[in-house]
Amino acid sequence: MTISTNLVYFIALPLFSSGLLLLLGRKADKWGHIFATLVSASVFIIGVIEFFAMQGREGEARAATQKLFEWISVGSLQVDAGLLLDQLSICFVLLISGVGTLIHIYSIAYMSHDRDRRRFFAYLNLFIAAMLLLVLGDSYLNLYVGWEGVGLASYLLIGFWNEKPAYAAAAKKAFVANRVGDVGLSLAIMIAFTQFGTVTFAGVKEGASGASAGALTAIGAMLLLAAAGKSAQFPLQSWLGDAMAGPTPVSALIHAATMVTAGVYLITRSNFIFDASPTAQLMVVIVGAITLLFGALIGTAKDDIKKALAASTMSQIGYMILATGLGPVGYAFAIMHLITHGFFKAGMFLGAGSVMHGMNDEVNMRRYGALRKVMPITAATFGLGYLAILGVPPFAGFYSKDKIIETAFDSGGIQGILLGSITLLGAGITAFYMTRVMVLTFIGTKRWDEKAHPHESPFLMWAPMAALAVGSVASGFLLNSGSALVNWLQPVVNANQEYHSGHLLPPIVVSIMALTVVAIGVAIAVLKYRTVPVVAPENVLGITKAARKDLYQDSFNEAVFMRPGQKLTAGLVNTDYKVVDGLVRLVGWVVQISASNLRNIQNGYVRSYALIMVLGVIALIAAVWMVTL
Amino acid sequence: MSILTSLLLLPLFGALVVGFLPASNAKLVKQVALAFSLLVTLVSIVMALSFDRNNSAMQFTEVRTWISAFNINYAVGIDGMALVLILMTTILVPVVFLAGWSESENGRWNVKVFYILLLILETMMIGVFSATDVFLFYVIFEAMLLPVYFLIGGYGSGERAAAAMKFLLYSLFGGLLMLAAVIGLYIISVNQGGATFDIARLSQLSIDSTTQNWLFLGFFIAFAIKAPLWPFHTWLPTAAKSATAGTSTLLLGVLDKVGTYGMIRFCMSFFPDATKTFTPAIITLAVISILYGAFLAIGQKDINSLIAFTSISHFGFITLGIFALTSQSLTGAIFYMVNHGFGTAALFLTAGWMIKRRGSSQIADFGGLQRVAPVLAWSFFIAGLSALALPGLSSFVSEFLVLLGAFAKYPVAAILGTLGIILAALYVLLAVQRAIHGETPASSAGISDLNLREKIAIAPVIAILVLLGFYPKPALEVINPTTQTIMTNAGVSDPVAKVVK
Amino acid sequence: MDISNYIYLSAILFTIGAIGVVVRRNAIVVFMCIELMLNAANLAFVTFSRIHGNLAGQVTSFFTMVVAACEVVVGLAIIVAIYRSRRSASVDDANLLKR
Amino acid sequence: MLSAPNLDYALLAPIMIILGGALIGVLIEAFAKPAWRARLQLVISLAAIVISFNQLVRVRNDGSSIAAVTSVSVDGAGMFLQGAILIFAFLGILVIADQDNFAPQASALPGSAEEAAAIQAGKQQTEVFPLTMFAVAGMMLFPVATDYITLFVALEVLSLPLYLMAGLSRRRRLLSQEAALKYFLLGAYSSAFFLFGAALLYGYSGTISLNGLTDAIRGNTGNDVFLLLGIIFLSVGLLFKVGAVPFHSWKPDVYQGAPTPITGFMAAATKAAAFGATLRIFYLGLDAAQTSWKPFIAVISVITMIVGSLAAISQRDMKRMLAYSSIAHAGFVLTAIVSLSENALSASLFYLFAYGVATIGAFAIITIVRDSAGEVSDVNRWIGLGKKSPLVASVFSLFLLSFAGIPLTSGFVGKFSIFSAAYESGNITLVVVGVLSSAIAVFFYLRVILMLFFTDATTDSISVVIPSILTRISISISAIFTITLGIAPSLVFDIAQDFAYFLR
Repeated sequence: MTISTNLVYFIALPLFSSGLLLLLGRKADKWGHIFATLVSASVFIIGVIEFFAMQGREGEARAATQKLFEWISVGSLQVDAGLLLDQLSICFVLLISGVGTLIHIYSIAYMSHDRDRRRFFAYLNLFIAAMLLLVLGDSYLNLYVGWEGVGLASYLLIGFWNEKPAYAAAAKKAFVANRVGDVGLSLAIMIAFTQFGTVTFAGVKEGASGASAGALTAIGAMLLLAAAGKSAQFPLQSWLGDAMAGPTPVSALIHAATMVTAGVYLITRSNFIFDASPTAQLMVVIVGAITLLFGALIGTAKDDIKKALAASTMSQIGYMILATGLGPVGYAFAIMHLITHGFFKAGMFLGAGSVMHGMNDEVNMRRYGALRKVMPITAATFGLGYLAILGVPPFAGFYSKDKIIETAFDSGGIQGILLGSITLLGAGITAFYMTRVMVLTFIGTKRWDEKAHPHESPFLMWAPMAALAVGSVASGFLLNSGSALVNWLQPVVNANQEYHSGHLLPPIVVSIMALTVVAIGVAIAVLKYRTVPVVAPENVLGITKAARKDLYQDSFNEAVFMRPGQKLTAGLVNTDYKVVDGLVRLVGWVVQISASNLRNIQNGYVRSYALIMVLGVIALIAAVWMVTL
Repeated sequence: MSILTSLLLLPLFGALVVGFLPASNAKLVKQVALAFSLLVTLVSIVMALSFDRNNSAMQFTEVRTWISAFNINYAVGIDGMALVLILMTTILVPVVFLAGWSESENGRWNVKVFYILLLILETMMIGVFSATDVFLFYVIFEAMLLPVYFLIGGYGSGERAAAAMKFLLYSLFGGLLMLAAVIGLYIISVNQGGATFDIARLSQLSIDSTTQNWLFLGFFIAFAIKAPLWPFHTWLPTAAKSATAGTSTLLLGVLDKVGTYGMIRFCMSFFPDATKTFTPAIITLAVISILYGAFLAIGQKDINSLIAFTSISHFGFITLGIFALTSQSLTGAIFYMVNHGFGTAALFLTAGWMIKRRGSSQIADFGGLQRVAPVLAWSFFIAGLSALALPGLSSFVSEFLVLLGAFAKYPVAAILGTLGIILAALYVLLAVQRAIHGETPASSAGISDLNLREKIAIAPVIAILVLLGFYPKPALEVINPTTQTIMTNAGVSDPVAKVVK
Repeated sequence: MDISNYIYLSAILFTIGAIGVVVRRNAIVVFMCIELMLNAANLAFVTFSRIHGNLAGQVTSFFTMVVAACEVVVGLAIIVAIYRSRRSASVDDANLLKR
Repeated sequence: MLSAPNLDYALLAPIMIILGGALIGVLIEAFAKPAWRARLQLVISLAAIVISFNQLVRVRNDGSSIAAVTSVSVDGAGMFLQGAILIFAFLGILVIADQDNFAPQASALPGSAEEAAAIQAGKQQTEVFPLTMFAVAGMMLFPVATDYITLFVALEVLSLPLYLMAGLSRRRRLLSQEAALKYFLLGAYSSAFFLFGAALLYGYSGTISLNGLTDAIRGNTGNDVFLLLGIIFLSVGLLFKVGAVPFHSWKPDVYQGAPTPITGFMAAATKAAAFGATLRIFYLGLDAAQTSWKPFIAVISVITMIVGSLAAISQRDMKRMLAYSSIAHAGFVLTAIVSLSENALSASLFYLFAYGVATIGAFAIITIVRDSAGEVSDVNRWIGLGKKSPLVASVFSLFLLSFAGIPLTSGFVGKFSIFSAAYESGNITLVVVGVLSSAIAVFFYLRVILMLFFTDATTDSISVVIPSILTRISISISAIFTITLGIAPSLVFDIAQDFAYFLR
């Protein structure tokens, strides 16, 4: 564990710049965005330097830590504001700052017409700072601060154009859904503290071996709930579709590359918990599988290009979560798929952004068609991303997704077959809807409405897309050559057993099967979408209708949570008034009534006063007489 | 004469000086009052600096006989908990003066009376936290209600007279119950080695369990009314709705803390066994308050009662923290009291400004403030974030400590409490969405942003919320010794971690 | 004839007086009933003095007679004043002060 | 051989000085010129009071139980109460001095030509001063009397002048005369009960002195029936004077009807004197038989506290409301009697003094709140007084807060000491009822304060007339007492504790 002093810059720089831009207000409008991009770039450069420095160091000395100050120390709870940069977090740092910088550059052009561009860049830097804190925190509590910081940043960014009430509601929905996940994370921390007396990763890792199975499963379940909340996995996935209300660079950065992968990071980071409790791993796998299919099905029916890509993100992350549930070897492949997905999905989102930019913010794909002639570069970069996500051999997706399908099969027994076939089916459906997107947008006949006259986006927009396209082509090969990533992550996730042990099916057979399924998907899509009606047809299969409504996830949430919640609130408001306050007013009323009755006894006649006195005396005599008897 | 007594007498002296100023010159009155409150803040900071961190006994103590017949004396002294609460009070008062510059104009009486009442209230607020004689505490605890009664009734809005009356009656009823308990305690001390009202000696008394339960209830109900716990809370929203922003800040920010402070200082140290018998019931009440307050906050139409209900939910957290009795939860609860003071101050003051600008306190009447008054919108947003305990702000540290500490002993209560943070997100973001986001309706187009004075008023509060969030060490360092002494008095120790490394 | 019979007599007189005050309407008659009660007490005093053989009771009865006289002076003055301004001595007419 | 009874004139001097003052007052009434009469009467009575107080202070340490053979025992508690009554008298007379409260010619028919002539001529009968002085003498004798004769005589000397003074009000003469009639009939009725009780106790114990009664009870010689009935009938007389519940009906009507200065004086002084005698009788005379009378006195005290507080809530008239509050306070002091401890005695002495001073102040304020037709005591007409004359309103609120027992006022310390004495002697239920009834009482005090300060003044013109210098002195003295006793009660509390002893 080498002690380094410049980990703090990862967080301090972007935080400082975001604070500066927000506080300076209008004055920073001219240079605000440039400054923010430079800060993000400098963080990336520091990351690269740290990466090479880490490679220079051997074995144990690779991971670097830095203790900033003692944050909370109460009784046996000692929490320092400490940062940890090890093999796992450096991957994330590079991904976040790299893709982040590219998106900063892209946003300079994309948001050029927006009056509040400075505020947008301030929020982006805030997000970068929070995300880096999340991945660099050395204890669950520091991670939690980054975790909610990222939630806040995504709330601000989704609700950037909050003058439209729908966008403001979407932002609220995202934050509240994340908050449900955060409950899981805080409960996990509490259980960990009561079990191990500490909340740092190292401490929990040490204690994990001695803890009871029940406690470990509980922590695992809670961590899974947190991951589901943040990475939009089943059952907390309803907010991702609406999150597209934010500007496209936001969707690219947050809802494709970085934030939604936080859940995968959390599970990988707490691998010692999941390895020690098989039930928790089973839960992770089930959630991954369900979301995988869930996202894919929704993707097939969405006409809004961004919602389609969002659904695809949900299903791809389902793959990663499923991979993390397949035991030590799965973690590495999940991270690999995460990195490759970061490249090609961000690239595709930026492509979609440049298409919308060209078609003056038209999102309905049925209004696109044959854009490849007019926007060749966007078509090319989007196409490379498309090939990558399909898993066509030379591209990145092939290396990462196939490895996941392989490990799914290798997990053995009926579970292996079941998981393997689900992942294969998923790959097929992904091929279908991605081809649908490609055909509707770039190929096919022109279906633009009169006003639209699309044009290619400026250099500042297509350059980052090109860079990401290169990434989506090369990253798979580089990370996989000589299983570089697996060995690199080995000390963190101790994936030391030879992952070649007992294959259910030889890897080559699995890849062939995957390619055939993909081919079938592509074919179906091409045949189906030769002619595309501008208005979405009504008489469609039940499944498509359901998929258009996001498989009724929103109506389910409303029916189960929202409406009863509102009724309960309204009910409580008037019971509070009637019952609780009523009781108080009742006491007042009773006192009032008895007071006025007492008043009437005083009727003004001397003789009745005398009578009261005599009755009083007689009562006294009777009482004393009884007492003395 | 210890610095504490001089701190107590300073605002009183200020009230006297303000008394002699010409009522016509409102500006002068306000400036003098503000100057005195700042002086008090200065003195309290000097006191805080000279406070000895690692000695958990009472400091700056001073004892003078008052009523010799009952061995009642003017005894003051502060430990970590009292110091932190006094500092909160002395910082909040100048902020309230500065923020509510025009609050005193349209009242029943002139400006002078407003500031005299506030300065007297400040003396009593400091006094109530520093009294180490139960009788002195009780006298201030009751007398404190009158300035607030006149402030709400005289300078409030809406049916302020009824709200003031309800507030006073409710607290007085609690106070009278406590009087019976104070007398009981005194009599027991008479039969056990000399009549005394001194806290330290009273906590040594051995009381049989039934009397202890009754006395505990006498104290506890008075404090549960003061810091509104679930069934006794109905006076708070009406009072908050009618009072001016400044008065409700002090009412919720400081006065209600006397309730929770009392639970720690008196209920726990005098009646340890009764505390154990009643703890499960109180924990249930606390959890109900958390969820009930949150649900009702969601359903509120008026912005002031929304903030009031959020405070009821926060007081549920504080009480949960107190009665879970682990060092994390107790320190968290005390730290929570301080943070809640600043958080509520920020909420009420910004809401007060919004109401003053818009003229109505219904949330529905606001909209799109972000475009028209960004600084006001941002400060309300940050205040809201502190209410939903966003990490990075101080309320997260305290709320997390409370829940973490409570989990060790009462897991179910802690889990339900943690669900509360979802509801917190809901009621804050719903209010923010209605008031700040959305289009700017024509009616609130002309709203002006915060002027310099208001910015200066709110800046320290937000700075404290952020600073204590990132670096809570100075506050926690002072509170920890008090928690240890309370825990040892109550004969309770922290549950040890299950897996011993 | 046993001396204690006088005690019963005085008790009876006292109760008659007490009931008289409650039943009768005319102020003068009410006042007379009060005097009757006082004299019943006198009788009791004298009888007890005889039973105990010391003179304290009899001395007390002198004092009560004097006091009763004063009461008459004051009482009649008030009743006459009421009568002159109201033309009626009935006790029930005096019920303006009520509730 | 008959030996002359040794009368300790030094101890009896205070009462005699007051009686002297009263006699001189009667002479002045007869011979002095009308113009001079009012001022002369005032000077004489104030002088008598001051001299008597001075004498009382000089003899304060040598109390003796045989001041007048067995009739009078001037001991600590007696002297404290005599001092208190003198202070109340002093303050009361200052308020009584404001002449236009009283009818020019009491005997004149209301509204008759005769009366109109008397008013023109400015004839102003001032017999109210000697009457007050006689009442004060009676009140000073009552707490120190130790045998039935002196008790009964003192009771009558104290009550008869009050019956007359109740009928002297200048405005609303009918109400005033009706109050006098009611007070007289019921007063005489209760003294008859008192006398019959005394007779029965004499029958039981054979002597007419309280000490003899105690020995008889201890010796258990007499017939118990006489003892029990005697105690009941005796306490009827005392409870009537104090205003305990079954015997309280006269208070609201008489307090409303009588002229306000007299009501103020009566509320404070009669209560002190009556409780003085009750304390002595129950502490000295009947403490051996406490098992029989304690239960019913406790029950009466509970009912008195509750009814006193409850009935006051719906009152429209300020004086009636204060009457019910004085009934409630009687209930509190009764708890001290039930506690029968030395602390309870000192607590009740302090309570009577603190409450008395505040009552006189409160009623004095009612005298100065007037409209064209004289005094206004309808509570709804007082709305908005806080705006018109803030000082008067805040002083009145101070007195109300003292009645309610809010800390930093004398009432609070009184209540606290009474409740702790009651708690100490084990009757905790009384403390709880006391606390609850003061909670209810707080409700109507606050309603009045709310009306004074927080409701806006309506049109009808009640205005606070600038009080005469004397009333202003009296109000300020009582206000100062109420505040100082609240903040530093040990000034009077220590005296009360030193004087809290009875000599057999």
